[in-house]
Amino acid sequence: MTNEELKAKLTGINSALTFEEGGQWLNVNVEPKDWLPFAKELRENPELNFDYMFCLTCVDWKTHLGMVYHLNSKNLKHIIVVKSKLDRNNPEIETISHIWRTAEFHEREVYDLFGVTFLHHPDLRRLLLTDEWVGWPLRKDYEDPVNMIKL
Amino acid sequence: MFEEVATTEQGDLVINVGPQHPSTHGVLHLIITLRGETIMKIEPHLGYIHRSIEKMCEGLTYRQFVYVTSKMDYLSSHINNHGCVLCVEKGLQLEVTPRAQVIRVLMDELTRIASHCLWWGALGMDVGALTPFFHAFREREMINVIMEETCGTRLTMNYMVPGGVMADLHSNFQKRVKQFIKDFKPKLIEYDDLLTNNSIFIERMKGVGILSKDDAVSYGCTGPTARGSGVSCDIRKWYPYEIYDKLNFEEVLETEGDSYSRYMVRVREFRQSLSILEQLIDNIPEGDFQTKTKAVLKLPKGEFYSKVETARGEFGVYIVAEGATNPYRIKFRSPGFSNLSALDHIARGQKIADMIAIMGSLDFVIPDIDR
Amino acid sequence: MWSLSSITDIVQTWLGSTFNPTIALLLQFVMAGLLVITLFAVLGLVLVFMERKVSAYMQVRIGPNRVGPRGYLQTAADTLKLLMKEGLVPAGADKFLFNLAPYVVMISAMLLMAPIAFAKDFQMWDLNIGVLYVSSVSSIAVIGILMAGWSSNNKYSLLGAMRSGAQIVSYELSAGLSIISIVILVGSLKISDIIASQQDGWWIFKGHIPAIIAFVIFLIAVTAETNRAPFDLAEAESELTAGFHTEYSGMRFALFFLAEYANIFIVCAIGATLFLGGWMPFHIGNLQAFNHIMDYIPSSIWFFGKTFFLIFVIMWFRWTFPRLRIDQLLNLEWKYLLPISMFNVLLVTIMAIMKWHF
Amino acid sequence: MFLKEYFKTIFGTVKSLLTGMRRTGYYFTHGKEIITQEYPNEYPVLADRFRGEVVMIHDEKNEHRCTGCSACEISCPNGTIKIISKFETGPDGKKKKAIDKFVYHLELCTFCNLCIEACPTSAIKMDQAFEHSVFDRSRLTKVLNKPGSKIMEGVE
Repeated sequence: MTNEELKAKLTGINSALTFEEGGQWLNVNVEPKDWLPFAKELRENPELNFDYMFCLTCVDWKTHLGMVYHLNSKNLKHIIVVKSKLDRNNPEIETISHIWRTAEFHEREVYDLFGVTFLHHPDLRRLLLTDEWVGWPLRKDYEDPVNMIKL
Repeated sequence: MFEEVATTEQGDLVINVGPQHPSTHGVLHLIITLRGETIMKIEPHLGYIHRSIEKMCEGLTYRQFVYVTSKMDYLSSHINNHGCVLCVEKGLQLEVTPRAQVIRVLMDELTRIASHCLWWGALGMDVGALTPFFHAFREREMINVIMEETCGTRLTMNYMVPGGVMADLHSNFQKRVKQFIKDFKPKLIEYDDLLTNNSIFIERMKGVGILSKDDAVSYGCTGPTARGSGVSCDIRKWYPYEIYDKLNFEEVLETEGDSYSRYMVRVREFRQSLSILEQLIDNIPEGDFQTKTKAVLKLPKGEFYSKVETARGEFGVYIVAEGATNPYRIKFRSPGFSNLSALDHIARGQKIADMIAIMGSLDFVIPDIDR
Repeated sequence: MWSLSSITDIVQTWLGSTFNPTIALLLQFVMAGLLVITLFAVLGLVLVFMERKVSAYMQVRIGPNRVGPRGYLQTAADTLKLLMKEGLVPAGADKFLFNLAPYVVMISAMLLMAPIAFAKDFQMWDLNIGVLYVSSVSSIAVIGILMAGWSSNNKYSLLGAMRSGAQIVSYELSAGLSIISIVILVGSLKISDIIASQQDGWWIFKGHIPAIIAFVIFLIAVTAETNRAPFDLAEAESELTAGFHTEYSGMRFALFFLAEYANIFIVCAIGATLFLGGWMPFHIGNLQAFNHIMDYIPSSIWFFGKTFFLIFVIMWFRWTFPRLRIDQLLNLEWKYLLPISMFNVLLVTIMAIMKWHF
Repeated sequence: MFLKEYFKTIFGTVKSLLTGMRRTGYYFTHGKEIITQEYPNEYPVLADRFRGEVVMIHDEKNEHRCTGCSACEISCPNGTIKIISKFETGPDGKKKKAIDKFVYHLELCTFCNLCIEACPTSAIKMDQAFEHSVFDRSRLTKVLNKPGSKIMEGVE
């Protein structure tokens, strides 16, 4: 599917979506509260069939946190990037680990390093750091005088 | 059926496998709940070798960060570097000379063979046969010598730079690679004698740790792990980079989804990689090995994603650039991390000895998982 | 001609003429015990060194080559290291059983030395139920292993010990049955009788195919009984770190290690005695000249040569094969080895009754 | 045909196992296949590009080519190189920047070759020495320019 077709199709699902083009792939911005039903539709709609999530990450934009989901369809061979802006002080978004199982670990990693709370995640704990760790290391304002490597 | 009973009951044995355990190949820590010898639940604890490479890369320039990525999946460091330089080149819209492209592909395939060699030996060691390990290292050493001669180091080469490769091929390169291809082919038959056709080994691997096709996709498994389940996911075929679309090789697929088919995928990939080497080694085009680049690289504002096929699967580099000399945010999508998430699912209900065989067949490199 | 039996005779006559009979007997016991201990120490050093060299050559490397000339002193240095090492007892371990276990394993191995004929007329105790004694005493070792595994207060050790229990108990059966097939052919349990019956040819040659099958089964079963790869599930380095002796260190570990090699030696000695004629030289039918030359080789060399050949075969197994899984191991025993060896015993019995063997 | 299958499995197994044993047996009896290098006795042949440590090239007049531009310092991902510069008065009376000390922290170095690539005057190169173990960590911090050395004529 071309980007134009995808855009038409996605707008049909949720009219509140905004799109960014010009990058490598079609970028879709979605409100955090709309994310779960939208994700379900992306996975289950046979014309979209995004069955493979190859990247899930977060970017700290200093004003807000931006979740980035890279989705691919194995048989239809199209890729979209879904983005969602989260409040930096209280980042919360619904988990999608039951839709794409790989998200379970990736969400734990994002929780660990950015502090994004994934609602209804089956096992939201620190993954890489110790359970007692304070702070979210990949945020831009994180300072750790002991372990930080300054160049 | 084991999904439901995955709770700890009275009489269950909870054992720590790792962080120091002979078969976790590093510092992976698994908390395993056993009932008898049957696995009820596996809970990976990561981070023992977590160095926060993503954070480190935010402070490094586009030339420097390439090198750090060789320390992630140290067995396919060339291919990791390749993914990074591809991403930077995408941002700079750099064209790479044909010679550099061929050199990069040659190096990638040599790395893949070296990595699979080590995996083959280590898998043998996991199932209790120690001899294959040394035999595989002998072949790996030949590749290391080739690498050392051209790149200067043996494991973490930093040979790829944005715009090409760091140095031209050594004059011995072609001769040595041809010799290696000649030597390696009969060794593959020995490999078959020692493990592939060994009935104890087949017994250990067949029907163990079955990962279905849908699960493989859902868990984001890539590389030989997913191809063993019949998922076509070779980036070299799907999203060809460099000159892979001009090469004649097949994507190895097995359909069973058990440990043995994952094993067979990798063993058959030896031959595919050898055939790529054979196609290229006599056809290295003349020309520059590096495109001229500015001394200081600055990526324009934007987001760039590149993916390459490492020995373990799909390696993605996601760079968010703000126009500075260093990336604003960088994310490495490592194949091992996603493959590990499937471990709990496929090992449930198996014996503890199977878990070792499954881990061997998934081919983990712990720094790749932890980053 | 110089032989071990003449030395024992000289010693015995000297003791008998110097001391009164009771003290002479006691002194003989002490000397035999000391000899066994020395043999154990020497065997441990030699076999460990042999294992290292065999594995090294199979793995395209040299092996130990630094300590002493060509590395010959490597194992001695290792022993010295183990002796000086602190023997730790883990917290929560059953101290008494933990300390006892290596000795149980070791003593059962030592007891097995008694009926073995090392050379012509060189045997500690030629008891009339020699073979039965061997197969029953060798099962004691599993108690030591279970003790070690349970008392260590370590889950890996426990798993290893439980595996070992299941394994040794089941493989005892087919080992016993393959021994019985030779006993049937000989008609005696006495070791010296068994060796004497092979005067005109070893059982593996004159016992036809059933003897060969019994020999192969015996080799597999004893490999399993001594916890050697591919049946080393009790240790299973890549799964259970070191299985039942995970928590052992220092001298206690060395005892386990030594007992393992002593056990290999003993089972191979039994195998050599039953199937390859013990100290009997190799003879071919009526080739008198050849047989004569063979007779000149001392009987102890024949015995140790055969034993070490079998040990080499067992080492060869270890450095070639992957390890089996516990259920496959039991499958192999109960579905393959046991039915075949039972059928084989039947064949041997028919053969013995019909006098089909040579 | 249960029995036929049964025996087929046995023979297949035994055959495959014997094939494996033939392989290891071959290596056991063929000592010339051994690939061990007895390292301290047999010194390895190193490739000419081998990256052992960074050294500064000095010629016989004890002159080097380093201008102290600190391109290597900037290019290093680990902060391995510290250049301490001073100002020298040249023969024409002009003050000129020159290196006082080229400090190289071998313990931080990852041998990525980026400093050598970055150097505009080819003043440093990778040496082949690889036996770096020392008893005291401070000995890994090295000053690369030899005492009394100065910059070569004509290198800017």
